[in-house]
Amino acid sequence: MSRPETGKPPLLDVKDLTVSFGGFAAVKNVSFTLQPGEILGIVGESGSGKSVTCRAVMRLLTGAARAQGTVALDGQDLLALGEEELCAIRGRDIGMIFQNPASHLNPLRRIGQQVAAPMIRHLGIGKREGLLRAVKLLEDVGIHEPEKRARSYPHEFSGGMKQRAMIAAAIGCQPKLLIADEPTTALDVTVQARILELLKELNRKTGLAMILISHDLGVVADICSRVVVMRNGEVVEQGPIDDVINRPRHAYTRLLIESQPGRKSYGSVGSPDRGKSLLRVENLSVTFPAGQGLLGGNSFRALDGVDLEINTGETVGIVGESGSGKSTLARSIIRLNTPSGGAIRLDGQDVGALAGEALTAFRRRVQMVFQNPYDSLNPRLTIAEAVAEPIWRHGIADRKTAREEADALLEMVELPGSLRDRKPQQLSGGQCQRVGLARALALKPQLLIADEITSALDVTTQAQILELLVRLQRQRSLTLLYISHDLAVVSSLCQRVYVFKAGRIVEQGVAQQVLSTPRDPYTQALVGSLARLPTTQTIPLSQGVATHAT
Amino acid sequence: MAESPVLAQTAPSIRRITPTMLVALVVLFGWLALALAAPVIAPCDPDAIDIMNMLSPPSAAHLFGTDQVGRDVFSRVLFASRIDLLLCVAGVLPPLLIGTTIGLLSGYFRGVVDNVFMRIYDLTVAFPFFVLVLAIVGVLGPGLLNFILALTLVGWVSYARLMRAQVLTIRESEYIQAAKCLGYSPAAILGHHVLPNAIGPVIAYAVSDAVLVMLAGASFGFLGLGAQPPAAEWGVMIADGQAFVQQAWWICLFPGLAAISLGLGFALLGDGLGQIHRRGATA
Amino acid sequence: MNSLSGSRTRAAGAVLHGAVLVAMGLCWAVPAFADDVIRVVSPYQTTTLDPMRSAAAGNIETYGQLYSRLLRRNYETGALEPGLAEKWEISPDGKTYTFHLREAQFSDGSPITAADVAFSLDRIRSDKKSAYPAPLGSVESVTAADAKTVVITLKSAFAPFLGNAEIWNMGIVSKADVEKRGEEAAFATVPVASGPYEVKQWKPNEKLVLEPNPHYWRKGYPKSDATVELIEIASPETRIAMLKAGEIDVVRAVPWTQIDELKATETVDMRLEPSTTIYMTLLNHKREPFSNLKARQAAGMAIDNKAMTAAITRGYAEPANTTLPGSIDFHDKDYPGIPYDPAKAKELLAESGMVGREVKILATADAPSQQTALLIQAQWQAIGLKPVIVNVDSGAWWDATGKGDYDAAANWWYNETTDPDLAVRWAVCGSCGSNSYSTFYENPKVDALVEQGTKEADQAKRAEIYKEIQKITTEEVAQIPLYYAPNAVAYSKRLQGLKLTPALQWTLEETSLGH
Amino acid sequence: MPLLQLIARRLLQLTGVLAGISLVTFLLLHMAPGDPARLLAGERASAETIAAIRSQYGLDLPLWRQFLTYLANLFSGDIGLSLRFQRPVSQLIEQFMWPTLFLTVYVICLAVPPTVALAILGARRPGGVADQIIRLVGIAGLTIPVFWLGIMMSRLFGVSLGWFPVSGYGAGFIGHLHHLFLPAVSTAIWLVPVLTQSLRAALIEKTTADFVTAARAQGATERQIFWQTMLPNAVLPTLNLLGVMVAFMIGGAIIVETVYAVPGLGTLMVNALLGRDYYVVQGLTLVFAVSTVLITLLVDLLSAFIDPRVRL
Repeated sequence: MSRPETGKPPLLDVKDLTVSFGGFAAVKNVSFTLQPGEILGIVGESGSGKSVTCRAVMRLLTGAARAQGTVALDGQDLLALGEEELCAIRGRDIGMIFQNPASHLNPLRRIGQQVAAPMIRHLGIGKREGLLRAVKLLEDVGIHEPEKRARSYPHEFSGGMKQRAMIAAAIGCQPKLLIADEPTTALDVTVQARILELLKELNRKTGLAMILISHDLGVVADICSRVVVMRNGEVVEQGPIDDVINRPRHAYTRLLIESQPGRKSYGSVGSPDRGKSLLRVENLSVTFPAGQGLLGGNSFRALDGVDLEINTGETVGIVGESGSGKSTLARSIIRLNTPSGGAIRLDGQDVGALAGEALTAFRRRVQMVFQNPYDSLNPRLTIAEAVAEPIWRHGIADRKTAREEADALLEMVELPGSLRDRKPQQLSGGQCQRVGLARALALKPQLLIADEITSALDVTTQAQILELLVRLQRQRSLTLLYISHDLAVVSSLCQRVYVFKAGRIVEQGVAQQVLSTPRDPYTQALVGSLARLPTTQTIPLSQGVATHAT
Repeated sequence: MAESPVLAQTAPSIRRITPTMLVALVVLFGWLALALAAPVIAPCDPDAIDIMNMLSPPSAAHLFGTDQVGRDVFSRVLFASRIDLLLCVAGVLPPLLIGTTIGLLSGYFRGVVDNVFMRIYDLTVAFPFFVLVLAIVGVLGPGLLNFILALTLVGWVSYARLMRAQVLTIRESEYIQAAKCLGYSPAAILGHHVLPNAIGPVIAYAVSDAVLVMLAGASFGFLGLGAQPPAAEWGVMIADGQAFVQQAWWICLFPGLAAISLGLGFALLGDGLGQIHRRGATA
Repeated sequence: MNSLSGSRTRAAGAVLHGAVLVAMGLCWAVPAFADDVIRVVSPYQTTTLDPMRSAAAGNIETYGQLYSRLLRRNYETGALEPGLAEKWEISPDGKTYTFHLREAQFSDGSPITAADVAFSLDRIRSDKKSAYPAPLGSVESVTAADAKTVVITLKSAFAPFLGNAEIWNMGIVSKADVEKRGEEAAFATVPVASGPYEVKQWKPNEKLVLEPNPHYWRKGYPKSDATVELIEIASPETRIAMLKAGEIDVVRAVPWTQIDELKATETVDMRLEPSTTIYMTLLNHKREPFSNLKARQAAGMAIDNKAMTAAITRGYAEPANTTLPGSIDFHDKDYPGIPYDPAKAKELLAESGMVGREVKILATADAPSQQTALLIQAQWQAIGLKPVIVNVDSGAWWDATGKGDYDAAANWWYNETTDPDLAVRWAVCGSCGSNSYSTFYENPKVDALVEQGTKEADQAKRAEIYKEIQKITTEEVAQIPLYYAPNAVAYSKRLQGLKLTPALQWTLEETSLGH
Repeated sequence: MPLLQLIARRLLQLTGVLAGISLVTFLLLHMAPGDPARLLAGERASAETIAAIRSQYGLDLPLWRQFLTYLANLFSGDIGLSLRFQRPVSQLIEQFMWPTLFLTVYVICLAVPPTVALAILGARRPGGVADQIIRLVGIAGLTIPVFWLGIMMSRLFGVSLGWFPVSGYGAGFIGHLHHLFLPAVSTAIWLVPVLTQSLRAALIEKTTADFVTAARAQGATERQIFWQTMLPNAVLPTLNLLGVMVAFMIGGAIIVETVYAVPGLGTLMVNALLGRDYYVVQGLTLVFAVSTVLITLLVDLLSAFIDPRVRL
């Protein structure tokens, strides 16, 4: 990390930037500077205004947005520029990459063209020349057989490759500044690590200054020299990374830090005396037909001979990146997809064979909470209705009492009664997940499957949900199957963990061990790519900050 | 992360009735009122023939003039609104119900049902609409009822298709999986979770489809296969008037305008509903 | 956002696009009349070129142009004149006709011989597929005495035979050709013609293009060497519009309501020409209510056909007083006809016990048919019947009437000749194969009279016979006569000598183009 | 390969569809009242005559045998002989095909430019005055009965003003343009709104697309963004719609062609139906079906050409 030598005029100087949409101010008096060659991190949770800030710098906000203050690039106020000058600067002096590379690439044009476009536009070079350079760039950002890849379309690229392509397009004109808006959020951890590595290297080689926007303090700490912490559109704290992390001045910063997965272990009752086996998965295989058409016979194996066991009362974690088959396992357990081989046994009886009464009984014993907070709730039902429905449908109580029980459940997941008649889209993501939990617990299940339930949430919210989960598990002596891509979370929550890769279990064992001394190379890669805070002295749990459920 | 609050802020509220929708409702209820009040308002018996003054131009006595057998065009336009309104409803409801059901089932259960349905779909789509209706009406003989029957035989497909598309996306959503996981019965899931979330665009389409139905009705009336004389129906009036349009433009003009205005009512309403739905989708 | 500023030019382009077309329209608005083409438009289709095959209106128009008959009618006087037969003798007993053919050739240059005549007439008489054998019903045999002499023997003396030998389906076709190409092929596209014109091109459903037949026996005819297009256009208003726009020369069956306007148009010569056409309402005698005489009479008296005539035809037609066409020989001008008397009608209906009966009125889509149906419906409602109009296309119309699955149907018919024989056989004869025009009216006395009239040679006596027939059938309301309509034809003024004969034949060969 | 696969799939589907359609049409036609023989021979023909004609054309055979023979001929590529005119149906169709095709192309040419212009105009400022007007006018255009418009226009332009011929097909290219102007316009008036609606919606949706933001961030001018990024991404749904509409137009030519007496497939269909010319109707239905399938195929190919993601 190249420390900026002081006295040098800042490359970017943002003063009292305020962005408002109609009456609502999304960003309030934000000021910060960026020295040449420096990597500045902006951390904050959704709604903190970090994205709006950097979009304001690029003047990318919709017509409705009003931006005041000054944003000076090399002393030139961007906010004062006319359309033409702006176009001359965008992509030329400032490059930008985005959270979701998939949607930010034009699906209809070849990667090569898209990488070449800015250069052709700004450097006045010909198409052929542009393509040649594009190939070179693609190579630089670590894409194999660049000539071939330059000719393919975005949908033929993996997420990581897309992001690399975006970066290539952004750095084509050797900009002075690269703004990276959540560049790794949509990517798997291993890929994330490599992308971050790439950015670092770019910075080291070309001295390219960067602003890295992220919700993940870990990521920021990993590559930034300085960090700006934002919340509700305001800067709460900024300074050199070490100071901020080790000597946070603002309570919110502390909260952020301690919410980092893996920072604190949820002291999950690691009852060493193993309870009796509850659920056993034997040599389970699931295949999906891939590619339709006349001769579309080939099929793809989502799960390939998986064996695992869950004992009553314990918390088992399943880790794996997207496509590793971990969700398929969950869905198979609750019979959403039918295995092509092997069996799932609950208390020894084959789940696949259940029907009628037995099936209903099974439904009551095994429940699941889903990944997407909004999508997992019927948008037309109030949350109270949603939670009450399973109760009366299973004839446990009539509709009226069901409603009362629902209220109790909502209470239990710490949702204020004032929300009970709201519909999902009127709630925050965290609140929706709480509803999801309440609904799943309505049938008083034994085994609860949690599939990536926090992956769409902010870290602080995630921390709260995890706390809640642990508490509920204690209260209701739940057996928990926790599925996540985040090894840190899993290891801090679970006693045992299975690591999935491409439909197979590559490693299993006691969580702490797997995390500390991974045996399988893939696991090692996972662990290695964990963007973790420099573990210094643990910070005392701070009270009084954001106690309300978000 | 989940969408930025900025969007949430700027996104328009879901339930908002646009001014155009208001106009639409006014027009529709206006026509409904006219249709119901026709016997009261209409100056003459719509079927009363007056050989002595046929094709007489608009006048105080006959606001819209008289037609080829001396009937009062104004009164007929009024009474026709009854048939045409009825036509719109009766022409839309059956295909809506049938199509929605089929689309719902085949979209949710897929498998054989779906395949069969898709084949029928291919067939009906490749069939030229007018020819099919023409042929069917030819077999069953002319008349509104048969026309509606024919229309249903053809029309359900588009509803089924639309519904199916909706269901295909919804069935993948997590709240449906949750419902399955919670052990709800298929009936419960379909009725309580899928249908309410899928029906929106279908309704919007149905309303705008009413326009097409009316036009089709008129067109077939025009080909002499719609409403039977002496019953007044706008399309038929236009068709019969066509022979005399050279001397008596009023016979064709006014029914046409009436049809357009009613059509506008439905179209605007459908447009509004569609917007609301789209907003709902984006918000 | 100005990202869409490119649109202006595009929009402009679109407008321009339209403008150009409009301009083009303008400069092309007046179709050139330079080309020598006579365009005759008819609502009826030419469906076959074989004179034996069809009696449909469209074909009747066509046959006359393609095929000559033994005799022809003088277009002015309407008198019979030598056709392919330059002279003929009739045996004293009136049973044997000997025709002497003139030197004439088919369009392919081959001579027209007695064999061809015999062949043609025999097909019409005895071929199962012959559409209208009735005119030759009285013929015993047709023989070719020699190359140029044809001898026709009748079963019995038959007064109107010569007239029948002239009508539209009696055209002479080439035996050799039919035998060479086969019946279907011979008439499928370009048949061998014996008439003033031959086929240049036939686009079924669209038009038939004719050109003068160089071998036509009437030298100097057709007067004009212009090609002729017989164009089919179903909708009357389109026909009129085209005539006004000068796109066509002749329109037949002009809607009554448009006659005044066309008379006022100076490029157009609007004529009302004599016809043997009668508009009437068929009643189905096969089933109640109209199997009942009183009910029929009631239905007849309920209808004010004077007012209807005035209303529908704008007074251009005259009310019908008997079941036979008004311009036909022996038509009884003095017969009072069916009186308009609603009160009496009510009584009769009450007596018949058919009050409140449902009556199925067939109507086709065309305006007059609709109009008539509506008016009849109203008037019958007034006397206590329950008339229902059923719209059908002609296919279904024939189906229903043929099967007798109807109660009433308004329609018209015409008679090929001015002699009443064919007319009565067609309209009121139960034993002549026509089911009295599908009314299933049958009265042995009438049938007997029909045969009698055929054999009777004395004009005065015949007159009596046919008066009697008219009296009986009208009293018994075999059908309800409505009105006698002239042929309303509109001609472009640039034509001379063209008209539509009562037998619905265009006098194209007499036509010349003036400017 | 996918291309061939697609075509193979479509052909397979097509044969099924055709078989089904032929059967349905066949049954419907023969169930409908009316006798081709009668219509052929005319009113004066006697029952015997009719019977004779029926037997000659095999109309007296049991239905299933008639259908089998029909199918047999069909598979040998012969779509039959017109009962009415004793000509190959294919010949009749060939004769009447051109006006309809010409009309269709004409309509497209008349409809597409204004569609693009209007959609752009509307999408420029969604909810703006221009947009509102375009939307309302569009909706109005949707609700005008084509035949009514036809009658009114032919009376106004054809008769009162005498600008355009009110019917027919005309001679030569210019002649066609001139004769088919009114029919084309009255159809386009109804087509433009439909297309505009969809294109406009798509354009508006794309204005907020991520890749548009990205392009902006790379310094593309708004004009470049529109023509190179937004329009190509927005055009697909409209293209599909156009396909559907064109197919519908070819099938629905009946009304317009009747009003304007255009000697096209629609007219042929009406006449054939009225004349109970069974095999002509059969043939036409097949033609319509085939054209529908071909059009969708064409559209799919086009979409695949524009959008690499479209799987054939």
